[in-house]
Amino acid sequence: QDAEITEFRIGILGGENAQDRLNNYTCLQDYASEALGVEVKLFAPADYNGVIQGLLGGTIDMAWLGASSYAATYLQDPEAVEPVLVKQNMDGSIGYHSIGFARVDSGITSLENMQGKVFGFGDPNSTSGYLIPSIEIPQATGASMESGDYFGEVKFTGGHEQTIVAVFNGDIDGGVTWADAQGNWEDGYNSGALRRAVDAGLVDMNELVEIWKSNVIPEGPVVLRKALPADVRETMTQLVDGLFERDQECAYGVAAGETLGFQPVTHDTYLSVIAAREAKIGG
Amino acid sequence: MLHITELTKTFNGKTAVNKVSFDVKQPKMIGVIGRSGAGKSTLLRMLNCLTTASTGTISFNGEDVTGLRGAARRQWQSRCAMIFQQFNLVPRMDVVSNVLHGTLNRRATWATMFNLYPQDDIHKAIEILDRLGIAEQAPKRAEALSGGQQQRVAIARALMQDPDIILADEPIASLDPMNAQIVMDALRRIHEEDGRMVIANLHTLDTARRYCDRVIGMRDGRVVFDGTPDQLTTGVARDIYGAGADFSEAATSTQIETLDRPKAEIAKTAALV
Amino acid sequence: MLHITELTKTFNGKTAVNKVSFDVKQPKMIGVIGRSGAGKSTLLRMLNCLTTASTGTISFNGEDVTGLRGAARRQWQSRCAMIFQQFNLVPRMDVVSNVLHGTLNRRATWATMFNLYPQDDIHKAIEILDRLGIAEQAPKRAEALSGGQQQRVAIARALMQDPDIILADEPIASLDPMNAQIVMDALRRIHEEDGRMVIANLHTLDTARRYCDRVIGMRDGRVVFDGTPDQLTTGVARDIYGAGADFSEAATSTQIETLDRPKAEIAKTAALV
Amino acid sequence: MSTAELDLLKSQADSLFARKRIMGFALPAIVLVYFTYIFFAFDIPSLAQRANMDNAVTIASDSWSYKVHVTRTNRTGEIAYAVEGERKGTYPDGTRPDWVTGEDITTVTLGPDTIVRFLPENRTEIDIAGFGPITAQATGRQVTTNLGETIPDWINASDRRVTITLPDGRVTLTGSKTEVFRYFPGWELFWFTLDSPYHGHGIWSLLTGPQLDPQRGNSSGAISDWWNNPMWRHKDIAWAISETILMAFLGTFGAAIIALPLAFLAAKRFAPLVIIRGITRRFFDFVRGVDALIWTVVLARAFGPGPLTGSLAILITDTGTFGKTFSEALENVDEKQIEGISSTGAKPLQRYRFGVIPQVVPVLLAQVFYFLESNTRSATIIGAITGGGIGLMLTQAIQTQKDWEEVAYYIILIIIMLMVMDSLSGWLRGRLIGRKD
Amino acid sequence: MSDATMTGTHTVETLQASYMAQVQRRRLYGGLTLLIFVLLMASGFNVADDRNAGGFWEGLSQIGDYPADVLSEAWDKRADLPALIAKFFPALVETVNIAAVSTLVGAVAGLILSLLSTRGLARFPRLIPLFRRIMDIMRAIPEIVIALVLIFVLGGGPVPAMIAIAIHTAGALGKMFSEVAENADLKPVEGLASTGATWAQRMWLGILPQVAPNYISYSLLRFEINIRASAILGFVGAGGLGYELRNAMAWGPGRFDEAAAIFILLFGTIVFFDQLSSRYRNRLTEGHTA
Ligand SMILES: Nc1ncnc2c1ncn2[C@@H]1O[C@H](COP(=O)(O)OP(=O)(O)OP(=O)(O)O)[C@@H](O)[C@H]1O
Ligand SMILES: Nc1ncnc2c1ncn2[C@@H]1O[C@H](COP(=O)(O)OP(=O)(O)OP(=O)(O)O)[C@@H](O)[C@H]1O
Ligand SMILES: [Mg+2]
Ligand SMILES: [Mg+2]
Repeated sequence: QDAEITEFRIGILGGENAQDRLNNYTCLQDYASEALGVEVKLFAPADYNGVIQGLLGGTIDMAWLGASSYAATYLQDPEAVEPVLVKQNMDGSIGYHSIGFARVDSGITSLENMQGKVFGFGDPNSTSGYLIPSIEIPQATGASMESGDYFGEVKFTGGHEQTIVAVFNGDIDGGVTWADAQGNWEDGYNSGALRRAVDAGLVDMNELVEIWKSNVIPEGPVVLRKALPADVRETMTQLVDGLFERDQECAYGVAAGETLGFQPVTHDTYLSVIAAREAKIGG
Repeated sequence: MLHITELTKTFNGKTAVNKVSFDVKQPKMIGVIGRSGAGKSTLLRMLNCLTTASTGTISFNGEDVTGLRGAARRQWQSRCAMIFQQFNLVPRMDVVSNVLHGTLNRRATWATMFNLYPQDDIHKAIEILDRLGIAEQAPKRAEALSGGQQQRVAIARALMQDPDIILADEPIASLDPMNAQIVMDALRRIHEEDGRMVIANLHTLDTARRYCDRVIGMRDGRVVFDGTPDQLTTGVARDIYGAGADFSEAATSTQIETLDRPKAEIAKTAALV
Repeated sequence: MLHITELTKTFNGKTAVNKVSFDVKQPKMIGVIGRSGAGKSTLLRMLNCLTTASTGTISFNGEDVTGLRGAARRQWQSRCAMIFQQFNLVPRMDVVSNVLHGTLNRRATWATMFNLYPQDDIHKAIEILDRLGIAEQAPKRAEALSGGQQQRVAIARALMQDPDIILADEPIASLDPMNAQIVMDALRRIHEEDGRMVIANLHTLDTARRYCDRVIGMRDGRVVFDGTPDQLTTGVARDIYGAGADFSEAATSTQIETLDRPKAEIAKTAALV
Repeated sequence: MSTAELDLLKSQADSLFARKRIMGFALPAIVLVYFTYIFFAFDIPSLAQRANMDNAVTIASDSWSYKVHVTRTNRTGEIAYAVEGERKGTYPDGTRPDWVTGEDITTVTLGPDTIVRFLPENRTEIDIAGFGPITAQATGRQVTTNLGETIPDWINASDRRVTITLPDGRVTLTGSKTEVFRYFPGWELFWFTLDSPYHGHGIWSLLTGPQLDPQRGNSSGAISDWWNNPMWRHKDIAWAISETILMAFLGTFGAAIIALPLAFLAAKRFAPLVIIRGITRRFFDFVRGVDALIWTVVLARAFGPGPLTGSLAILITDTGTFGKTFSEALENVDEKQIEGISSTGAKPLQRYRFGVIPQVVPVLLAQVFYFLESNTRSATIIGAITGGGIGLMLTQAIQTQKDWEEVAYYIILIIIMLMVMDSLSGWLRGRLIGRKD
Repeated sequence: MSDATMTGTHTVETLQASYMAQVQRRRLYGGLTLLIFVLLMASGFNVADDRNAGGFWEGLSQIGDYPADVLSEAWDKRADLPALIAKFFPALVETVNIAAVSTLVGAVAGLILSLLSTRGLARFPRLIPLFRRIMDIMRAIPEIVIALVLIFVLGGGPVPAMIAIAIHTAGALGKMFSEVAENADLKPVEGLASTGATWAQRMWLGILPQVAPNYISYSLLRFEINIRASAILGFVGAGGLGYELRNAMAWGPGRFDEAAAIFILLFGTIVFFDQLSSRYRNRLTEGHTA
């Protein structure tokens, strides 16, 4: 198992302009190739599934996954990857929320008002954009998420950005996305997809209203492929762990926002999410 | 009626028709002769407004035709039908439709696109075909017909236009002698029975002599002869065709040697060579 | 030399060549005549092993050729060149390459794949072309040549094979009289100068009479005449072609009427009609 | 002809035309019925409501303009200046745009008749000609303004957030920050970012002017700074485009190389065995039918994201397409040439080489070059799925929906790329077909 | 005849020499072309391999993994397949509809553009270059670009995809159509012109009957291409079968049976229309030459 590696491949999850993502990771790329002594490559597939498939197929060695994506990887092949680190929020927590929202002028203020309306998920592999709401919302409404059951129609928009824009444009009546739920609604909270959309000038939070909030969701883990040599995994874990202390700017880019850095995490943190995902498969 | 003054056409510096002037007072049958490149086709195409004249005027019953554009030009074209050497029918369409194309100018564009021709027109087309002896061919595709039949369809289309003038550009040049005679007979009959003016470009002297009331001879774009067939002597013919190696009337005249011409005339023609 | 015994070819029950036997003792120029469908082409194709015989044998210098397969057959084909009515050249390749195809059997496959021919062969090809009077065409594409030139390229390819026998299947049928003469002259000259056996299918009686030492007449797959051109009387010709409405020698014989044949012979041919 | 016969002919003609009319109307009628069905199936009636013309305006204006943000963080009072509000476009310390003036009170000129003043203690004053001054005070999460009950529709105000949209820019006020941005036409920083010494210099002054950077010569430095421009990333885009072309190139030619021998197996006259022919043909149908889209997905698992996956997806699909068309071309070869070659005693390979190849090569090359161009287009799309090339950059730029000028830039580059490939393949086709073997 | 060569300007030797020179040149160019091509292929492959996450040789052995996962799950749940196929059938109909409408619209637009940009037929001969450029640009823009931009403006659904494909189709067919129209016989057009027919009448009656078989044949080919395009656009967000496929695949195990059902539908449809159009096209073009 401790074979030599000839290159190290980091996969980057969707959510931003592909090139921006790659740029944010170039500092990590440099540190890693210095630490490992081999070439390090970055890949930004078009969607979550691209990264998952890469990890399963052994073509990607490391990635920062969402909780649900980790669950998907684990369920397809428990031996493929292991979680090593998780991002720590500014308040020291390692969780975030799925936020349901709608347009103010639609008159919708809660899930009750959404009955018969069009509801939008993001990417099917997103924890906050699909998995958690698809489990917690039925608990709240007492009905399934099938189109026509409680909601008039349930769609996948493809991603967080698309959901936000679709709701803002009125293409769908309500949708879910992620946020840390700290700070102010009018700013789009401190971090998350809404905040980014506001910063980009895409939406005006005055037009939007929060209609639902999930329980806290654990942040997704940084995972390494189990088949990697132990020393490589060790080196990379230490490198990412110490990234905040070493280069705050770089950590900001890699973590996509303000962070206190990364802290170790184990598989157990995600048992509930995996159970949730497994339940979805069963259902 | 038809009044042509100093009509000239220049193609990129090359003058194809050069200051041609003539008058037609009554509907006559006029033959235009001249060797290849003399400008016969160009002259007819200008009359039909398929080609615009460079300078000079064509006027018909006092109306100037030369400068017409758009709808007015198409209106004029519908009054002055044209028959081509290669028939220029729509080969994949049936004969009646081809004849009915003579009414295109009168009917609304959208109606013709959906074949909405009035029943009267359809019946008239059949009658015209019958007059030309090809009514049985009516439902066939034009391409299925022999050359002579196709040319008669073209004449039928021209008649369908109910034109004041019929222009015919070497109508028999691609036909065998038998069919050539039928087609020329038809043109002559139309002229005589309907009293329409017919202007026909002809390749061969003897056809012109036999069928026309008046013959215009062209050479290098100019009119070099204008008179009755009788005035068309051997000397004049030499003039028109250019007395030279490249003119062999005998060769062309065999085309209609089946015509029942007086033997004397044949001899005369042969003497030309 | 060439010894053919009871050679028969049956295509799905239809007998194209029927028990043909003949002997050739010395390299002669032999003409095979017969009307369309007589089996001439099939006979030649069997000689070249392009078609396998149904029964019967062909032997050359004591070696049985009929049963050959694989490399041995190709070896035989290279010794017995074939010239086709439609030339069967590769039109997109240049003339010299086409001639060099005559050496394919002798050269290693891999080298020819990349058009790598020895320089000697190339020089020889050009010499052969020169001998046939078309050396200037050497670098041109075959398709750019006239029919007569193409046929001479085909002959050059045959010569390049340095064959014992040259088979020619109606080599002049698609040529005009002028070119036909050139091609037949070339074949005759090759026969005389190189002493190669030439067997040519010919459409026209007079060509066979004029160029061949021996004429074989076929009808419905059988040999019905085998003798010198002199023995080929009118009666025999009627026999070969089937004295009937569908045989008009005059029509075919005009093909080479430009040949400087004795007038008497022309008269004789004409009499046949 | 008797009148009776003539009448018969007339009635026949009438019915002929009746038939033709029915035919003439039937087709448009069918199409019309189909379009009516589509009209409702595609829900066209509500399209007008769903269509968001603001977005259209955003695209139209954003694609040829840029904005410069002036942001005051209320907590610290710091004021930042950045093109597009991006880090990479931040003005270096101590510099700012020339339409921002003032020391204690920062004055932002927002077009000819609007002035925004950042006053101390998180107060902001906006002076709009013909409307009057608006003053706003941020305290905690609250924004208090002097706006009355009736506000125009270009202002969106709540007690937490106020947005004022003006022709030349926009002002956004929240408790935590005050942000002003102003639009300018053009693609700012297209050549050099603000931190490059060459920013703001024209090509003429770069070539003839004094050396701007002591370390580097003007032209090499300028080229390197342009090439590595972090805002527009010309280098990455060039890479992406070449990756896309590479996918098309490898896929097309790889497929042609594989398909050629297989096509012989599928052509009747070269593969005597019906079974082999049938198997090869079904194989071609299968790989073609599965389609590049599905191949991309399947291959992405085995090979991971990147241009190789895209190439292979194109390669596999086109092997089917080429196999089919090549074998058709092979079926139509002229027997005479092959026979001519055979008669000389040529070996089988030689027969193919000289009897078949010269005939089919022009047809095949024409086909291959035609596909090279259309595969460049496919590679753009496949790249968007499998993660490579200009296609991915474009789709991501569109999906994040903010940098429309980058989208416009990519689109222009893609169109140029495809038009170049189109004429290149057309030119090569002409040359190679005209070439002798 | 041999005299002719002797008196010719070339002797055999000079001919031989010049031909040898030509052969050398051809070998050189041929060799160079081959070398360059091989180099391009090899280095291109290496670059692609290098920039890909997984290598070619490692990946080769795993090529069956994904299909195996999908198929085994689909096999386990094979009883559900018919129901799933029925479930996704409407999506398939949408995909085919997008292709059909865009082919129809594109073909009509292409027809008009082609007539406007063909020499001898054009209504406004001076504008021919303009119409040609328009077609070039329409052809060059990939569907995905227009589709994504339109999704932003019009919202999701089939309409953006339809417009995007129709624009590309109009450009592509316009070019092919005008190549056909260029070879059309102009005599009927002139005949019609001489009767005073309008431009529309001349085109409709004089040109269309000639070119229709070829046009229909090209349009059928395009329809088949457009089905594939419409599926792909769905994959990037324009609805239809592609959208369903992406969701099923993105979710992974648990929905592989859905993915398999969609695969089957897509594969069946493409093969069906492929066979249909190639059969019908053969008949059209054969009927034309006959
Ligand atoms: N469209 C054109 N463009 C340029 N030159 C033309 C054109 N049409 C005719 N010409 C030239 O004008 C001259 C007269 O041509 P025209 O066709 O009128 O002669 P013609 O008497 O009808 O001859 P023919 O017996 O060959 O039909 C010729 O030299 C011809 O080359
Ligand atoms: N490959 C084949 N399959 C079936 N029948 C064939 C084949 N080749 C020739 N035949 C038949 O064999 C008979 C003799 O044909 P062959 O071509 O030898 O005649 P030919 O004397 O060369 O006639 P022609 O002057 O037309 O070339 C003809 O009836 C022909 O139809
Ligand atoms: Mg003329
Ligand atoms: Mg024969």
